[in-house]
Amino acid sequence: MTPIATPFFFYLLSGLALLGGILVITRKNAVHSALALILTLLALAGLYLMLYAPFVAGVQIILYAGGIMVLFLFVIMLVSIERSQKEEQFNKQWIVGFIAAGVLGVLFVLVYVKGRALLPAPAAQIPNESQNTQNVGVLLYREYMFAFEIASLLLLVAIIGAVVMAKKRI
Amino acid sequence: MVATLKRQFGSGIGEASTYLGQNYMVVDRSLIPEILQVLRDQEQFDYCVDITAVHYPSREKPFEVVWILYSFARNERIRVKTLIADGEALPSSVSIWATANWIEREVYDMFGIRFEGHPDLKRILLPEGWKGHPLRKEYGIIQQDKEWVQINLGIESGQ
Amino acid sequence: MLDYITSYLKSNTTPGQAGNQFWAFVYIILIFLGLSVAVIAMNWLERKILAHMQVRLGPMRVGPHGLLQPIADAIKLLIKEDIMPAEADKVVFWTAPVMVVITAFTVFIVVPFGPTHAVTDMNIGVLFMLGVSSLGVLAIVMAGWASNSHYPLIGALRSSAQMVSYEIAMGLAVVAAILMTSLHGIGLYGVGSGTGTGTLSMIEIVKAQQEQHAWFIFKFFPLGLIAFFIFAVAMVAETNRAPFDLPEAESELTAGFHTEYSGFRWSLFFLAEYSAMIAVSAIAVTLWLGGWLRPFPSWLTGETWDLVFSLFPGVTFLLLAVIAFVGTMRMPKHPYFRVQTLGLGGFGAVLGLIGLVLLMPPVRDRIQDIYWFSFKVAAFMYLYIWYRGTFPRYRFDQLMKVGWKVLLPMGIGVLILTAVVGVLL
Amino acid sequence: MTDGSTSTTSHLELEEHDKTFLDSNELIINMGPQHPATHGVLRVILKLDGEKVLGTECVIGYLHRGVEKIAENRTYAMFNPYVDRMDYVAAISNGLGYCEAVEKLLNVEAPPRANYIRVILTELNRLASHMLWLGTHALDIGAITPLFYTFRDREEILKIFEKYCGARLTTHAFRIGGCLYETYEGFEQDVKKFLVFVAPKIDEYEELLTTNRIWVERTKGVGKISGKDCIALGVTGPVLRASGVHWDVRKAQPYAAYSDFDFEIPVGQNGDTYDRYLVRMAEMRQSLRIIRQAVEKIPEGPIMAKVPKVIKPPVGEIYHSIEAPKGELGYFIVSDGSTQPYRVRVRPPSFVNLQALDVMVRGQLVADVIAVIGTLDIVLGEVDR
Repeated sequence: MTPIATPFFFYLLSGLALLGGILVITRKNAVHSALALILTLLALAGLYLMLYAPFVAGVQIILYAGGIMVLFLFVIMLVSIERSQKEEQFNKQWIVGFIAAGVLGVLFVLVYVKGRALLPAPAAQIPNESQNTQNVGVLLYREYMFAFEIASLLLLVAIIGAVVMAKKRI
Repeated sequence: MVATLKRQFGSGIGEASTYLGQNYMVVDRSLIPEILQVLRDQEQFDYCVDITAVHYPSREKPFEVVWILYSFARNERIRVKTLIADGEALPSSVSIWATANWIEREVYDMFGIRFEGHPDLKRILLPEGWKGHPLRKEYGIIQQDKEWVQINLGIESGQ
Repeated sequence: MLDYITSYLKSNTTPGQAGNQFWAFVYIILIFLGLSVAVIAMNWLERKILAHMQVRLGPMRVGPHGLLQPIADAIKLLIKEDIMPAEADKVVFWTAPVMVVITAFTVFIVVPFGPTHAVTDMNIGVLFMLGVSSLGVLAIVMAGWASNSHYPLIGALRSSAQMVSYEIAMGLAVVAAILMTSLHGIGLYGVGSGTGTGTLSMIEIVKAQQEQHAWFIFKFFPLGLIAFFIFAVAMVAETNRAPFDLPEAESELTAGFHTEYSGFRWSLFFLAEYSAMIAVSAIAVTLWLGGWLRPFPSWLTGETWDLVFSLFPGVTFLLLAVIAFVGTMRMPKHPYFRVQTLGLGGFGAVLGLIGLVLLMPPVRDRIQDIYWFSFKVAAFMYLYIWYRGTFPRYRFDQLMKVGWKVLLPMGIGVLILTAVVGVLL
Repeated sequence: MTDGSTSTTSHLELEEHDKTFLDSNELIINMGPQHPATHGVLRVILKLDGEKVLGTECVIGYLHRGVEKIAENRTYAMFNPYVDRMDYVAAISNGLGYCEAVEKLLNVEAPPRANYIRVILTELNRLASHMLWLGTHALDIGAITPLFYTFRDREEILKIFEKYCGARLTTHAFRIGGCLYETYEGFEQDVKKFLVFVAPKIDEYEELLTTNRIWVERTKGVGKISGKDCIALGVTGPVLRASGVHWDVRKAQPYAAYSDFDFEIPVGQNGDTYDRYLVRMAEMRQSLRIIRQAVEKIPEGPIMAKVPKVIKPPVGEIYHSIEAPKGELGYFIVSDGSTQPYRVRVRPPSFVNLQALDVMVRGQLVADVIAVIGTLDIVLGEVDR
């Protein structure tokens, strides 16, 4: 079986993800931004596939691109976009933004440089592809059961909170 | 029935008789709407079939307004008529029969008879800018051609 | 070259798994063409069947019995003026139909027409299909918004709300079916034998049904049936078809999200709608109706039965040919109809020829799987038409009620019961 | 959401629409006059809270032709064909009402054979009208198939009309004093054949809809109106009967030959759209019953009463009403002794029934408005006259 993780695809997908990310913050039209975000998410799903994590890729598509972004678009479309288009995009907070981005960048570079020294190079072990999904299941429901359940409880609380806030009378 | 009504309202009730098997009575304008209320509540004429008007330009009081009522209990119809002068208003009977709403609007639209106390008295079948009231006898069909068709539709003639 | 071809024909994996790009490409082309033909045929069949349900004749003018009507329609759509509203968002307006078609066709990569007849077999097959078809919602929302008009926007909002809601019930039903691949039951419900691990792969799911000697619709009776029912309802809602065609309710919203589209772009939506119908039907067939398996694969065994069932595809085509010939005989004997009569006869001849080819031993063994799969999908397609002929339209709140208050609890219940039954009974 | 050219407020409304689109406050939308579900040119302005209807206002008159004014400029006989153009799907009922009203004014009576022919044709027309209603009503709710079934069967009725008087829709079948045409050869056989043909068809419609879950869900409890409200609003016809009021002009004040026949008046209980549907379906069966009796008992004799060539009723006035398919159709005619009516007032059932729309849809959802407009069975030609 020929590997799909060729450098060409890696650079293509990363390029698409970056392009999407840049478009998200530069487009004035919120709907265009959302669509660019979808592009980024899809490119990320492709990257997951290259890491032999098809399940994560599938979930990425279903949840983020298919589910969450639809709700995003839902809200954006109902809001009038004329006003936001007239507004100045770069306001006075851009200095703060640059500083934050710079700090993040430095952090990223440091982790990248130091991290290699700290951690041993992981064995390039290609997981058995046909067992990938099953492995995810085993990990979630056996080893991290407690954390998983806590996360679901949190989500339940969030749902109830959202309903309470949205509904005029209960 | 007419006797009891006459006792109650006295001379306000004029002619009350039957033509071709149909009862009608002419009442004085001042008895509207009390007599209608009484007819509905005491005489069980709970269904107002129709309200309409007839224009007699030569008479002193040119408009004859007709209420056609029906009683489910008696299986009987009666026509209540009253005469009014041009420009005179009548009290609305919407509070007695809800159905009078649109019907009175139509009478207003066609004859220009105003009903006081009507919740929303405006033209119903004709457009808002219409001139005149078509079912008046002096309203000619040619007038409509001039007043409405030529001005609003921008064509020579609708005829 | 010939060796290359025959060597593949004998292999027992899909081209995608074998890493055979040439065959994968051939399959993609075949699926694309086959799907387009299926949509065209579906267009004609829907109009004809619906017409006959409604005591009409349907298309009768273009070609004998209107057989060429879809082609005429396609030509009309292609040469029609392509209108783009002046106030529309050009980029999004342009991308939406492209995206909807891409998603509608991409899902067919993992559809198993037979044990080896799929472009590829993915470890996450079902998940992939659900995920990619959920991207179709995005395209609909984009189309509705980009048109910059009221009806499309409301239609798109309704559409997406409906699809997002029904996806959940649909997912639960699918999970129930996937659970069944790993659960065999013990006493009361015990069936067949198998490996014991579940799978999301479309091919493996069918194989599990083969091993367990039961289509999942009959497994853990009535749980499989209920799960199938949930899916069958949700899939009609997913594809926005009657009685859930609210996004396109003519009496309320003209044509829904594609009101402003015309010509070629509109035909892309049309194509996508029908291929989405085929796609969800394919999922249903794969998960519950034994995919490519012929009826009673484990009861009626033996060479005779194998032969009998392998004759079906050819016989079906021969039957169609007979129908076409009967139609030819019944055409009016008038010079005006001569060309049409000849055409219908020719069409019958082609069908008969295909039938004969399908009866040849080497072909009939390879083609059988595809035939049974398509036959089951076609049954679903007929159901779609039937629904449209019979049902009034749900109101939006009722639709949501059905989705959230009926199907969702049912789905959860079925899921839990399936797990309980599979482990304990 | 089209705007009427005569509207003065629509622009404001639309702006408000945009402004309040996100809040769950009031929202005003405009339906019609060009809208597939309004059965013609009816414009309904809806005040909504989300999808819930807070109130409605009907704007009518787009089809107003001034029938009542025309009547004053025509002789009695000349006006007869005009009434067909009001409720054009039940033209024969309109004609029957008008002819009988003038006959009463003239104090003549149509001969019994004419009355029987009138009953047969009017009941056939009631069937045709109900069939058209059923098809379009079901179509509004999304069931497309019944439309074709009902039109197929309505066609048979129209064929009988065509054979009888040469016209299919606006028939002008009756004349003042009776019928102009004797029945054609084979009329009775045709009608009998039709009766045999149509009875199973009505079962077929019922099979498609009566127990159809979605149909029941879409119609049950939708557009409820109580009998008391119906009477107050002057609503008549099947709508009134579906609300539990046992009243039909054919029974209460029989006209033509209706007193000769044995038939029942179907009555509903809940006054919702589903009951109105059931009542009309039952009414179709009762119509068949009446026709069957009429065809069997039809007497021989003249079909035209002695009516003067020039119709000049004595001075006086008359109100005569019949049970049209939509409700009580009344004619109030005032004569001044000349050849032309002094005043003709039509009491149109659709017009009065349409008033009930507001009461019926309040608190319901937008999609129900369409169902309720369908169930009221209005014909805009009659609403606007």
